[in-house]
Amino acid sequence: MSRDRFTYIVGGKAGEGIKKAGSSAANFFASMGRHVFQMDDYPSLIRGGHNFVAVTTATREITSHFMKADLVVGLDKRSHETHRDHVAEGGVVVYNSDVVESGQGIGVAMSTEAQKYPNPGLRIGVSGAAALSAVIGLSADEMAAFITREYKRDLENNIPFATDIYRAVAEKAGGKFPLGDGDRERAMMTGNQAIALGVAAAGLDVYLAYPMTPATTILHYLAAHDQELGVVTMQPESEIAVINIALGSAAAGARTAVGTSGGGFALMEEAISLAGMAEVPILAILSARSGPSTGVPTYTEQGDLRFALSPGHGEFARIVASPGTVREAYGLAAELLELAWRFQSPAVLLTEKHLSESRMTLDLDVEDAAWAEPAMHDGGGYKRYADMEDGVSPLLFPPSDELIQWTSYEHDELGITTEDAAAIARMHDKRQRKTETVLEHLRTMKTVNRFGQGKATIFTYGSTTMSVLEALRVSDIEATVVQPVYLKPFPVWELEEYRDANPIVIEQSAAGQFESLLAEKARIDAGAHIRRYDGRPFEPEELAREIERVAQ
Amino acid sequence: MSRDRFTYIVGGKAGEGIKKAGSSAANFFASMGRHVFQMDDYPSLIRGGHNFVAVTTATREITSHFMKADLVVGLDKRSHETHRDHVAEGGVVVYNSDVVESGQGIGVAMSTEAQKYPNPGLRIGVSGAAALSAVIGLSADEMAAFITREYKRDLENNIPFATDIYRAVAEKAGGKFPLGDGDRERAMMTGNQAIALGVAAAGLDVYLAYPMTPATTILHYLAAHDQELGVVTMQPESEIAVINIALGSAAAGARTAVGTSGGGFALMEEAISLAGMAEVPILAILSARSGPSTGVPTYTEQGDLRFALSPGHGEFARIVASPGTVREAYGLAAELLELAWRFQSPAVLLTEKHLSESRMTLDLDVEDAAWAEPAMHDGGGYKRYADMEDGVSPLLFPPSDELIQWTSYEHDELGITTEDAAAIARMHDKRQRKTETVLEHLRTMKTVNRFGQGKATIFTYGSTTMSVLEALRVSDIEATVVQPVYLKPFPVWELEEYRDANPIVIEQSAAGQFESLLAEKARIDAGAHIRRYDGRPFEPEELAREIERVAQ
Amino acid sequence: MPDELATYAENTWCAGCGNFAILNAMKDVVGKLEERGVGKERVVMTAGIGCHAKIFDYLALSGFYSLHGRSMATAQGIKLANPDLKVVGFCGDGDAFAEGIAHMMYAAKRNSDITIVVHDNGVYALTTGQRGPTSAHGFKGPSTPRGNTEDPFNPLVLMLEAGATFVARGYVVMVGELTDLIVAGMMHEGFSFIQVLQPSVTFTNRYAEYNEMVERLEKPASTLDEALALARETDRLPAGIFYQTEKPSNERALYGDWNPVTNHPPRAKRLAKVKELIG
Amino acid sequence: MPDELATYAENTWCAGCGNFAILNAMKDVVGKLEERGVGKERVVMTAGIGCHAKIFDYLALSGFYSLHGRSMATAQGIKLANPDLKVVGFCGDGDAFAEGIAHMMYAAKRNSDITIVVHDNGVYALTTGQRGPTSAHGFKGPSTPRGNTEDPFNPLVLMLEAGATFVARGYVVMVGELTDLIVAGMMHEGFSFIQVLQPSVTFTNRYAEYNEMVERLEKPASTLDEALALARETDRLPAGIFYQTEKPSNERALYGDWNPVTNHPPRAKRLAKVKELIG
Ligand SMILES: Cc1ncc(C[n+]2csc(CCOP(=O)(O)OP(=O)(O)O)c2C)c(N)n1
Ligand SMILES: Cc1ncc(C[n+]2csc(CCOP(=O)(O)OP(=O)(O)O)c2C)c(N)n1
Ligand code: SF4
Ligand code: SF4
Ligand SMILES: [Mg+2]
Ligand SMILES: [Mg+2]
Repeated sequence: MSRDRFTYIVGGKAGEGIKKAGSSAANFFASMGRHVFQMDDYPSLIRGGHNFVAVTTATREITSHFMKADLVVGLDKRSHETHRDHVAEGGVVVYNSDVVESGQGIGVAMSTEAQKYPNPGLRIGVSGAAALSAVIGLSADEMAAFITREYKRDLENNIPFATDIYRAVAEKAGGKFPLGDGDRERAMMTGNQAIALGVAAAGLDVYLAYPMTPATTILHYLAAHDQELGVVTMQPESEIAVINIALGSAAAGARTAVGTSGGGFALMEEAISLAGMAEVPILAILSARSGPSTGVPTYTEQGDLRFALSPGHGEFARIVASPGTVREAYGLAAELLELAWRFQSPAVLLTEKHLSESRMTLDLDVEDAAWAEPAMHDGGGYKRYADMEDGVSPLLFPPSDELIQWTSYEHDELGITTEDAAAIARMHDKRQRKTETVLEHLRTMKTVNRFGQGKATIFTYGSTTMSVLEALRVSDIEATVVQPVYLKPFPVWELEEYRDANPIVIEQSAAGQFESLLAEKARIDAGAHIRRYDGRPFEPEELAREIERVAQ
Repeated sequence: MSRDRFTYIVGGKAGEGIKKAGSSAANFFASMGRHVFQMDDYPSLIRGGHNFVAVTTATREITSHFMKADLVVGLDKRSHETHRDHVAEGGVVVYNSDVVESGQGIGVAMSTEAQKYPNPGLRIGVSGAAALSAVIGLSADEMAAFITREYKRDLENNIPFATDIYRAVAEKAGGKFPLGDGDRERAMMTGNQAIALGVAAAGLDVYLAYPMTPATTILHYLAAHDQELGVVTMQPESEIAVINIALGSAAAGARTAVGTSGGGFALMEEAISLAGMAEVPILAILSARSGPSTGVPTYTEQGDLRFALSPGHGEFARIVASPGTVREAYGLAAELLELAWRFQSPAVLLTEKHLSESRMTLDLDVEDAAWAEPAMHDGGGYKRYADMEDGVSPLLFPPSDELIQWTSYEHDELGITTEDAAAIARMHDKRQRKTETVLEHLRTMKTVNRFGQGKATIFTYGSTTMSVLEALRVSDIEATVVQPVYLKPFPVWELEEYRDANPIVIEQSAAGQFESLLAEKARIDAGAHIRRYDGRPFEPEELAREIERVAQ
Repeated sequence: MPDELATYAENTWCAGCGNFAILNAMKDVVGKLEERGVGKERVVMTAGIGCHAKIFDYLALSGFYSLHGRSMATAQGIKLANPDLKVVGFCGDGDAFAEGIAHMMYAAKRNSDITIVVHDNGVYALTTGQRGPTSAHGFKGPSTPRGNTEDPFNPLVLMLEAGATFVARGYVVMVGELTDLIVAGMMHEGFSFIQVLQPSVTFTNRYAEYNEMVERLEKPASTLDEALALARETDRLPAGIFYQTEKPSNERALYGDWNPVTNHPPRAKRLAKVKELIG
Repeated sequence: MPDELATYAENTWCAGCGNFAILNAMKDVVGKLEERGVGKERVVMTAGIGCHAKIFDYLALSGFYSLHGRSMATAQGIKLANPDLKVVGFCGDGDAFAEGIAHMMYAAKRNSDITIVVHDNGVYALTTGQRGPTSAHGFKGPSTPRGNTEDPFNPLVLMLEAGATFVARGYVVMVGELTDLIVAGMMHEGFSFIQVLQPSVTFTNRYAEYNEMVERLEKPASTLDEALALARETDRLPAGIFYQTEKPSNERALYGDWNPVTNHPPRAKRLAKVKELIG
């Protein structure tokens, strides 16, 4: 029963090595030259509970996990009960017969086997790799190689343990889903890795963050590679410290970025307004989770859209964009850092848990990244806020014999505080001209993605783009998908042709924020919409059915 | 040269008693049964610089200061130079001849006179009352009575000093502008006093604030009258402390409000989202100043509109309204506290320095205030987040035998944390239904003011309403003025008739935020606009000319 | 009492986590408070965000599950609104001495009559183990892979210096003592601070070390200086009440015998006052 | 030197304000730093918001006029980006010990190599005289018309306990000494804290009182305990360096000899590294 697309779901308690079970499988598929998409679903806890990873692979591009799996491995009772029905027709279910009484599928005494080795609790996750190896028809040696490469440590126990599990599964379902090789091996990364690499590629010098899911792993990744990259990372005492230290850093000439989720971003808003007034280049990464407030910290949602569009009080240029795929996140992160520096303005990369923490193969040209390089002042007579026609004053950093004064107060060109009516209006005009300049610049850029061609028009954005594209791939739906990458300024000039398209608007929001944004900014009224807001990303087959339903 | 409308501008250094000179004049006019509008213009400093007060009075309603004055009194050189051209045709200019060499108008040796008494620096402001008394034809005794009532202290020096000044002015311009009595004496207050009294009238128990111009005087006023009113006031360590203490206070059953300006409100956003999730009734007063960032702290602007509409991350009901006049501020503040409690949601009263700190006479019926009274739970089986059809769960406060759990996490009906997909969606649905309920309720309320009748349609909001109304009063312009009081939800149902009105949109913003809001929400595209953004409120005669210009 | 104080929430702490002991102690605290005339209906809790904060879901007491770093602000608000309530706030070390350090310092400064229990595990546990305010120099976490470059704060010292009128340290292995400390803190009128040594078995498993070092402190120091000296000890870790002193609480200082909630006026009365002010 | 360091901004401090002396001291500081090999072009300042902060407009040094309560965070950012700069941050007492207290505690904890000068006038001056963190109990201001109910913080004690490696007190009447203190603070590698007794003639005119109480402190305490004891004195107010000790600065601890700004890589080099990581 060879299928090109193959999905593997492995579930168990946090701390049992579930993430590893998922990522090792993903790595293995990637090593075969196949495309892979890995989605981690985990609650907000450290040990126990119920985690699962859904990994889908194909020899064609793939941009979503699936919830109908060819192989379901449940390491504990809850996982078996939760996921046994996620098996696709003809698929294989493997469960831990030590903890499940009357399971459905192939019961393997995983706990009993694990007890034979030290640290049984840590070992059990290796069952996943074993079962997978059996089902896709690896030989015992191939399996051992797989485990050696992925687990690296404690192989003298891991391999014999895995072999036991492998045998038990192979007996019943060995080689049931042989997988063909793909065309070539690709890099694989999460959205947060792509963002981290993107900003690094754009010349980042300093990254500051306070831990907050789902943005935290950007900090972890950059901290792990700080010396290699030459990026300084620091975890200050709060998000307010993060953003204010960041603005100081940027004003001293360091390409600086920060990352957080909604609650932390909220705390940064006063300083975003400062960046607007003082004209400080700063990139803020806002990775949303299910909200409002603390919400559901490890689950996904697109509920922060409007919030992200108007951070900070007062009037100044704001740039907000959201990547549709992990691949796009790399280039967009770089582009936004570049725009922040080009326009000395705050830029926001809005994304969601689903993109931040999902992992996929991609074809990445590292060169495909902008380089943040400010227009520097030359010669004497420096004025920080020189009233340039395009609203953008050249930069200069200390040490310098010139006077360089950044300020949160309304100011004259030199940066001296003013309360004079004409001077206030003049600086407002300058900032408005800059806003116009940003808009003009965006007009020259690619700000909207279009995919496919078809009678129906679908509008979506952010990580939901990945779900929509996959839904189209797995169905007969013919549709044009339009994905605005830039959300502020909103690229209405690209969207005029859709004025009467009555599109289907798909987003992960209960309030339909994207739908109303489209209606308000581009006067494109939705013909129908599909919304999901239970913390889970869309599942492509379900989504395809929904699209078919509403398209009628 | 009797005129009904009379304007008095008095300027000098901060600390010289300029505010007092202005407010005492305003009080005096009010005591004559006249209408009064007093606008204080002062820089961000404690002593020195240049302050002025513009007081206009008439026997008809008046809703703006004017900048063409019948009497201009300059206590120092800068004031004379700044304001001598603000004199209306036939008006009187009085200046301090001790500090101005070749002045224009009536020079009086104020400093020399003041030197004859102790504390000459503090005394000089009394010149204003003296000059005014002379010009409006008071007798020396009447002047003494005026000063006695307004200055109260140190009369043995103040009255002889004032008499000297009075004589000098009376000699040249005595009785030039006799003022008729008005119909009856009215209360007079600033917008901030009206707000403070409004929330008190609605049942406020606790007011928390960290000083920030132009919201600070709400705190001062309530602190000064706390025991009389039975309102507890407290100044915590930061705005974040303010809002979080406030949410605790409200959750324990106290009607609670907070007040700040843009920067402080930005810091409160994380907790506004918490109020959305936990469903805590809270009223936040946001009084804007010229921005962004620290901006021009003591000057006015309507630059925080968009920022005020989407505070906090995630999706929940937000209520935002802005009063058009000081009179309206009283009732609206009460109404918003009531709505916050009715819907257990954050409500924002958005206003600006021009309303907060301007002072005017008004006809106030104290009864014209809502009373915040929550729907309380009765009996046992309490669930904080009972899934009611209208999305509004009854309230209960400790001490109670019932379990009352408020939470920032996504939760079930009892308030226990959940990560379950169906439970998450269910609570999102509940909050969405509440958003709908708010909308339905607003449909039954007066959410839009309309004034006058005329071919032209003018849209405005907030404190600019006062300027626009006055501009129409002093011109021949016939126009319908439409002022949305509620800005979120935006009362589109009231505005359909203006779809093709091509209105003139008037606001104090460089970016035209209100104009774009109208276009986006109500699809009313402006035919023309008038914007001011130099920190100063519109001047009605200038504004009238502008309206005439664009109306053509 | 325990059953009545349990909820149906699934407990998701790691087996062996020090938080269990705090939960158990709290259940006993409620009983002991009842013996002292403080009924459960008057006991109100708040929590920050973190592993520690899950206690909110597991304990059937009314309260407010607040934000990371704001538990002590929320707690102050509850007390301010209704001073008849006994308010206990649970905080993590990250909560209390990073995101929320300003509120801690001020709760102590103004002597707000609340009790703050800090579950000090020396790490940001729930966010997967980053260094926190009380992490040792050199502590390796995912945001400091080469080791924490900062020295830890001493929470007891900070609270003593900020003006806390009740300062104590407990240890999760000494549940009885911990219970007594929390009861004493809650009965104390004014700001009570209790640092609880709470090993995270996953990230900072210091049971062995603490078992060696923790020593029962028999009685509070009689002066602030002595208390500070005790708090600075590093060879042994005294557990008990370090310091207790009397001072009017914030609420009493602000409004004496007033109670904003129970003294809430009827409308007519309030309107009469407003009318008076308008004159 | 003074002229070169003046700007055209109109000075709007009240006549007699203590801030003038700090401005004058700073002008001398720049000269003295130059003598020590620190050119003016390397001296960078930050300021919060308040009367004190207006010094930013009056002093012709590069820098960042930041937000209320964030001057010390901004200053840390500048230093982090380019450790070759000498960064001095001006703060009000409200700035430093209310809105920004967390940043102060952490700047001290991590020993960030910046110098913070707190213009301590015991009041929120620019916002018209509300009580602040160092206002006396009973202080009457427009938000506390019956008097401040809180006891003041002792800034020196808090900074000593938080780990500041240079702690000093100056007085605006002793301009020469103040100059020397700021120079010493700026030459110190690590976090330097200088409390400046700065009477506000308008709100807290304590010149007479301070003139009586302030005494020159001849040399720093040799231990933290001694320094704390000095800082706690209330009968007399010692002015001088209370404490100074050595410890790696935050910046050095984080990245040694690296300099994020001057070591900014060329694009090709950075892309090569990124490529390596992607593998
Ligand atoms: C504003 C904000 N920032 C960050 C977070 C993410 N966050 C949740 S818990 C936590 C720290 C937990 O550490 P601690 O307070 O010590 O609690 P523990 O988990 O160790 O019990 C953080 C940073 C958040 N919820 N809110
Ligand atoms: C976030 C924020 N809150 C409040 C303010 C208003 N504000 C400006 S200065 C100040 C306090 C000033 O006190 P302090 O720091 O002691 O400075 P001083 O004026 O006494 O020198 C306040 C509260 C502000 N600018 N920003
Ligand atoms: S991670 Fe640590 S603190 Fe959190 S539950 Fe596990 S042991 Fe307890
Ligand atoms: S108010 Fe006080 S601190 Fe401000 S300038 Fe005047 S004297 Fe100085
Ligand atoms: Mg912790
Ligand atoms: Mg001060």
